[in-house]
Amino acid sequence: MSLDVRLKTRLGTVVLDVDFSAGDGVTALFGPSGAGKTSVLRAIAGLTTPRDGLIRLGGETLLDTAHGLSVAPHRRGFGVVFQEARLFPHLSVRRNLRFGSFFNKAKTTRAEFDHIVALLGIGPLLSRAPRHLSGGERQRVAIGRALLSAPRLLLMDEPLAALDEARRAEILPYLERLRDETRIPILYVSHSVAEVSRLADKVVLIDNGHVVGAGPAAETLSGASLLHGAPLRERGVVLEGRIATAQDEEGVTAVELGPTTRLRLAQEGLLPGSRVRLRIAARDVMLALKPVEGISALNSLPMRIVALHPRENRTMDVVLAGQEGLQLLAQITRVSAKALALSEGMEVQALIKSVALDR
Amino acid sequence: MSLDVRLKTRLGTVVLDVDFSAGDGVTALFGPSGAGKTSVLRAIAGLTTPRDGLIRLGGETLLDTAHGLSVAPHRRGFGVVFQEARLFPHLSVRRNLRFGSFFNKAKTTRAEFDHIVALLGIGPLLSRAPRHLSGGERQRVAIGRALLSAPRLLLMDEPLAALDEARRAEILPYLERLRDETRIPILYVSHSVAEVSRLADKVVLIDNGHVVGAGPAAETLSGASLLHGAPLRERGVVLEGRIATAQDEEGVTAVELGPTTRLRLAQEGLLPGSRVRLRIAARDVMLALKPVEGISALNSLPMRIVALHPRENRTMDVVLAGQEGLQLLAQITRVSAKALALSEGMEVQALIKSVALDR
Amino acid sequence: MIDLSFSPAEWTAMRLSLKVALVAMATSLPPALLVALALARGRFPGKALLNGLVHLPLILPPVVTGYGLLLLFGRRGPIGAFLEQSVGLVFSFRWTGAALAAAIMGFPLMVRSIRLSIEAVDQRLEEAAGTLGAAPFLVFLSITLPLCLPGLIAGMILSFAKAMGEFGATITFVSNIPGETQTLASAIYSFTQVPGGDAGALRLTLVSVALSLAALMLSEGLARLAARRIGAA
Amino acid sequence: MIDLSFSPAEWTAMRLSLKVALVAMATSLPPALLVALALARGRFPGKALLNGLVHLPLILPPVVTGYGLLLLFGRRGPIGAFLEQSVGLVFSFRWTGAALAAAIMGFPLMVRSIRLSIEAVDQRLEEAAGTLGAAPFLVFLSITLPLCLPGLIAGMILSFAKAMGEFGATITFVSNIPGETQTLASAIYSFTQVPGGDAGALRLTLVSVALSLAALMLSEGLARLAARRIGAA
Amino acid sequence: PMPARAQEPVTVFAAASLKNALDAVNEAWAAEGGAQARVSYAASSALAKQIASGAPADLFISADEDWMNDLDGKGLIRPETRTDLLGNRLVLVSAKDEGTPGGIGPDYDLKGKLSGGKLAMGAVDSVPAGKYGKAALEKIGLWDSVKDQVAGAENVRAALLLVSRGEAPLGIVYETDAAADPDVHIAGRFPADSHPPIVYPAAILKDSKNTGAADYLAFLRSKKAGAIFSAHGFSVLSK
Ligand SMILES: Nc1ncnc2c1ncn2[C@@H]1O[C@H](COP(=O)(O)OP(=O)(O)OP(=O)(O)O)[C@@H](O)[C@H]1O
Ligand SMILES: Nc1ncnc2c1ncn2[C@@H]1O[C@H](COP(=O)(O)OP(=O)(O)OP(=O)(O)O)[C@@H](O)[C@H]1O
Ligand SMILES: [Mg+2]
Ligand SMILES: [Mg+2]
Repeated sequence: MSLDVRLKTRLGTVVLDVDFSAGDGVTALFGPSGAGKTSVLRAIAGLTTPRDGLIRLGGETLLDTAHGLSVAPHRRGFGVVFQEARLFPHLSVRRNLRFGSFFNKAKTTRAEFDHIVALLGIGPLLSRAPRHLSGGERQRVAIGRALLSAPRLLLMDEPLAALDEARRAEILPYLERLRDETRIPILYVSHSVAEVSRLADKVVLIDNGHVVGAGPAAETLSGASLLHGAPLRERGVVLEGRIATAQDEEGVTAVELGPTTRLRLAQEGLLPGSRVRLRIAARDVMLALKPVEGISALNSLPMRIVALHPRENRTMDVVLAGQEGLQLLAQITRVSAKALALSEGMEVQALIKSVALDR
Repeated sequence: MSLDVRLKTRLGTVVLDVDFSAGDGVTALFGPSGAGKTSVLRAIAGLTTPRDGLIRLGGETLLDTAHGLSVAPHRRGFGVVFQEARLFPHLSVRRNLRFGSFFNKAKTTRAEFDHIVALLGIGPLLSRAPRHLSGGERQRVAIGRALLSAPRLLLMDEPLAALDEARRAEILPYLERLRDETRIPILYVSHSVAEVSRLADKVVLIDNGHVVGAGPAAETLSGASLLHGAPLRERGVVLEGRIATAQDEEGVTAVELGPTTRLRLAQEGLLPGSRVRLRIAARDVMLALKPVEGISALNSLPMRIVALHPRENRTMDVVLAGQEGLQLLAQITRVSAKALALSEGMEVQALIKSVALDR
Repeated sequence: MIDLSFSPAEWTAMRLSLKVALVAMATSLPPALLVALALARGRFPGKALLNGLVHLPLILPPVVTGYGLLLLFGRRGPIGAFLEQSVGLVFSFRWTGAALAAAIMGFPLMVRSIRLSIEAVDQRLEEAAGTLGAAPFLVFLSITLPLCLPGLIAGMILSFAKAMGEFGATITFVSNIPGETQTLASAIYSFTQVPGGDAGALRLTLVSVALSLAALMLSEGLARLAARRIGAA
Repeated sequence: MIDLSFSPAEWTAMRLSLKVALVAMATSLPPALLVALALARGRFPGKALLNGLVHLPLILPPVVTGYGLLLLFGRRGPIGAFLEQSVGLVFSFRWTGAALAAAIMGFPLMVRSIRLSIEAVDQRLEEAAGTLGAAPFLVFLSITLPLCLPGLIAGMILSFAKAMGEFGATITFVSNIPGETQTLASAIYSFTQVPGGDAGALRLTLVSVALSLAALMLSEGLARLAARRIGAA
Repeated sequence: PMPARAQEPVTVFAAASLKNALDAVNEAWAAEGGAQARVSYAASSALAKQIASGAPADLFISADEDWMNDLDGKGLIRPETRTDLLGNRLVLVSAKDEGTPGGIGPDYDLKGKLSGGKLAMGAVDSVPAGKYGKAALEKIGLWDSVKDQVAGAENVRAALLLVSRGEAPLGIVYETDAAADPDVHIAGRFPADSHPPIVYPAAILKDSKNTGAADYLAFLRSKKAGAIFSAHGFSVLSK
């Protein structure tokens, strides 16, 4: 199912004017604070009606201001996780979670309920009132509430921002599974490149109310806008690949980026043959003049230097091209660049640690 | 000034029982969602009175339940950034920011005001009402409001969680400066190891209402609890060093970890002679059997393998010891460990990219 | 000391007062809720007019309100005649009329209370409920209504108290017929009209106060419960 | 048509009514605020009693309240005598007495409104203000009070409207002396007591309604402004 | 005697039912150059209690004897000035015009004429007209037959209203009230001896310092005033 969104409206002094579509899977809305991400989500949920807009999901028109059509929020069947949890203060956590199922045809089963509760670690909170929950607990309940309302589309506004790394690492795979197993499109707002590159099939970059880039996650997160705009540790590339059908000789999972290009990965439990996205941060790529022996990095790829961009903090962004269209970005110090006498067109080895690969 | 905290109270079913002290600089409260971090902050701010507790700042007792003493929140002079922004809805952003200065002797100057406003990027919001601010804008105003109240102590509850990486990267150095230039102790709750290791002089680990680890950031964040408890990408060590008084031959900033041990850093603008904390994530450390030539990594340190711990996803944590008490943690795949035939006692080279050093 | 042995007529008046006050409170609740909702959330042309109308019983001397009731709801009044013919509901000289008068007099108080609490409900929660599939009316039932329960209770108690004290409009509308329309308040009033009636008036006043205070305390307890559940207290 | 040319005595009654209603509203505001605050936030032994006391004027027939005032605040009453001697403040048979009666009758309405909105104020904001250095009283002034402005205005308008309509307690307490204690409401009452007075009563009623509705509209506007500022509307 | 113009106003506490007549009398009094008269019209009960608690009134005109007696008993009036000023007659009113009214005797079919409806009158234990009405019905012997159908109003005006609005088929009110309402018709008159005399007593109050009060009371008893009262339907008792 495809979600097509075209909106044009004023938000105080900012003009929101976006046009994008989101397919199955996760589409990330990415952009700085105040860019208009929440406003887009609100319009899609039907909570605000833009001056001018058209929103369609599959064949169904949800908003068409030109024809004065706007489907009420409760008929859209979209689950929303708000930036603030918005739990109902007069209902227990359990009742908050069950709220959606009173109003939906598609009931969630007891098992689903238990599963999501366990996943979010909110079992011990079920009979509590939301009033004294901690910030993270509240957000987890809000996520559960949206998931349990059997939505046709999930709108999630920084759902994991209030959570610790460990909890986030637990919930992310679940969202991945949700993405892969159901056909529910997910619109996901996040500030974390790692989260986005891992989850999102498609990325829409928003700045100052406008879409400044959109496309498959791999392209967009590696693209020019990120290359030049993002801070130090956010730069890098996102690659699409397929888990090798056979584990390689040492039993390590490998990702096939092309017929001959493979990256070895420190992660278990990936389904052979399934498609994955890998993010290779520029800071994680090391360059060597020739293949190196006796080193722990498992991945060494022959690349050609396409361009050299001096960057802040006396660093240098090195744009690399390899076999089968492979592109990489390496960030090194200018001192190293000088010491290695790097120049455009030069052949180098890109060394990448398996454990450093963002999955 | 030292803040000493001893608290014992019930939070619903959880028992909060903590005892720690925080000195000058930043003390991070670190722990999973629902651990009790916010509750500790609230007690320190005087917003809740624990059943049993003693809180002192410098020579001054703020809470002593044994003697029935509890200083009112407004007399404590502690600035608080709450997990939710809590802006005053009936006041403009400017008035929200100025609120504290009406009630404090120590007025903030016009220049300070402008500085903080510029730093937080909230200049264009000054005359707006808080109602329609975006989540991140709201949080930035809340941070500004606390900073501008001329506090004796800052209590910050996940202040940067709602912000994008770029904005975070802008505000963090300011907090560092605040830490270094003023004598205001800061108690800082965060879920981000990178943030904490960068900012915090001291870390207090809280879990399930109890302190499970406390001490200098370098020790605590590298310590056993993190080593074994934290997820993949959170493991690593934190090192204390001093910016070398002279830049080295190529004009790169170096950090002296000991008389002869230096790490080269891709960061400008650090004051020679100042103390810094470096976090070296385990995933960023590469191992080589002997020094490697023709490679972009600027740091190559001779280390001895102290221990090898097999970890999840077919990885291996390698604990390393070097000269002058230097300790490092490297995370590599077991395949590499086998290929390199690593064993305890072996001498290896630890390769670390300058750009990968968390500052 | 005050003689607290009551005549049968006085017992009747007490029972009647309670009945009238409870019925007035209960029957005015649904319309009050509707009107409060319309005033709090609605945007329609006649809003100012509706608001003024609701406040009329407060603004007008009760006698005038009673007179107005008589004109409208009396046997010959347009509404009274219609109701009598269509559903057989008669107000004149019946306790139902006393209840109507009390309900009307308490109406502005009830509406104001409910309206204030509806306005205080966080509309973001209603939005959230909507996204979970609840239609506006169900949102109202499941979110708005429970959240404005304290105001609802406050409004009910104001209406009840007012009904206990009201007699101006009542006596004008339905007279003072023992056993039918003579409430405590009108009984008290009668006592004050004769020399030497003070003791009797005081006695009944104490009863009225005791009954109302009990109701008040009960409602406070309920409101506190409601407030605690929603975290306001 | 209704003759809208008023006699001097009627003009006087209008002026007096406005004066009485405004003074009643204004002077009861500070104590109402205090009492509402105590009831909303306080935890003290006599709370239920205080609450009951505040509601008394609503529960009691106005005549009884009027007699109570006469007994307490009359020239021979304990409080009246004391006030006359100590500060020279005389209530009995003065417009001040009418204002006192109106204030007392409107007091429960005002307190309830203010109390409801105080209870609806998010105490987390008050906490935040405290951590910024504001002492409780200043928190109240700078946060609580502005946030409960809609309720305050609602309370004031209820009190004003009640004062315009009140005559039961007033006429009993301070009589119906033209130019001194004869308000619109008591003038209306006088008209209803004699044959052929209906036209006069209607005329004055229309004036009373017009004045009150104007005040109502003004207050609605103010309340909406206040609500818009705090984001509730 | 012509009182001086500069005299302070005379404050009169008068039963509310006197408003029309007394206002007219006061106009005449003012035309004669009398001191200004301020009249507070309210229920006799309220006025009496106010006087008992120190009201600054000079003259009290009550709608019945009870409250005047009450004040007299408390020593609050000057007994020597007490006058039975006005009288009234009790009539039975109906919404229907039944022709020339006659007297009401024991054979009057009150119950039949009510035909199940209410008999509107002042509240029988508190409102003077109600008390008189009940006494009259008892004396005539009709009370027991209709006592369950009595609707006691707060005052005579309200009782009259009930009849004129058709709520009650019959009512017992003062003749003064009945005469002024075109919607009701007098259906019968109660014999004057069937009830205690209906009198409006007036007296100057003990605490009155106003010398004009005596002049005013004298004017109320004058022919001129008497004519006005008569025109309003009262019977003038003071000769
Ligand atoms: N109703 C409104 N009136 C005026 N300005 C508004 C309104 N709604 C949003 N804005 C402004 O529009 C901009 C976009 O807001 P939005 O909440 O969509 O940002 P966001 O991308 O979600 O930011 P964040 O990451 O900080 O949550 C902000 O500058 C905000 O202040
Ligand atoms: N007043 C209270 N009554 C009952 N339980 C409470 C109360 N306050 C806190 N708790 C519980 O105590 C635990 C600690 O809460 P706290 O808000 O301090 O967590 P936290 O460490 O700040 O978590 P987070 O990172 O999610 O914000 C939570 O499980 C919370 O539900
Ligand atoms: Mg947002
Ligand atoms: Mg917290």
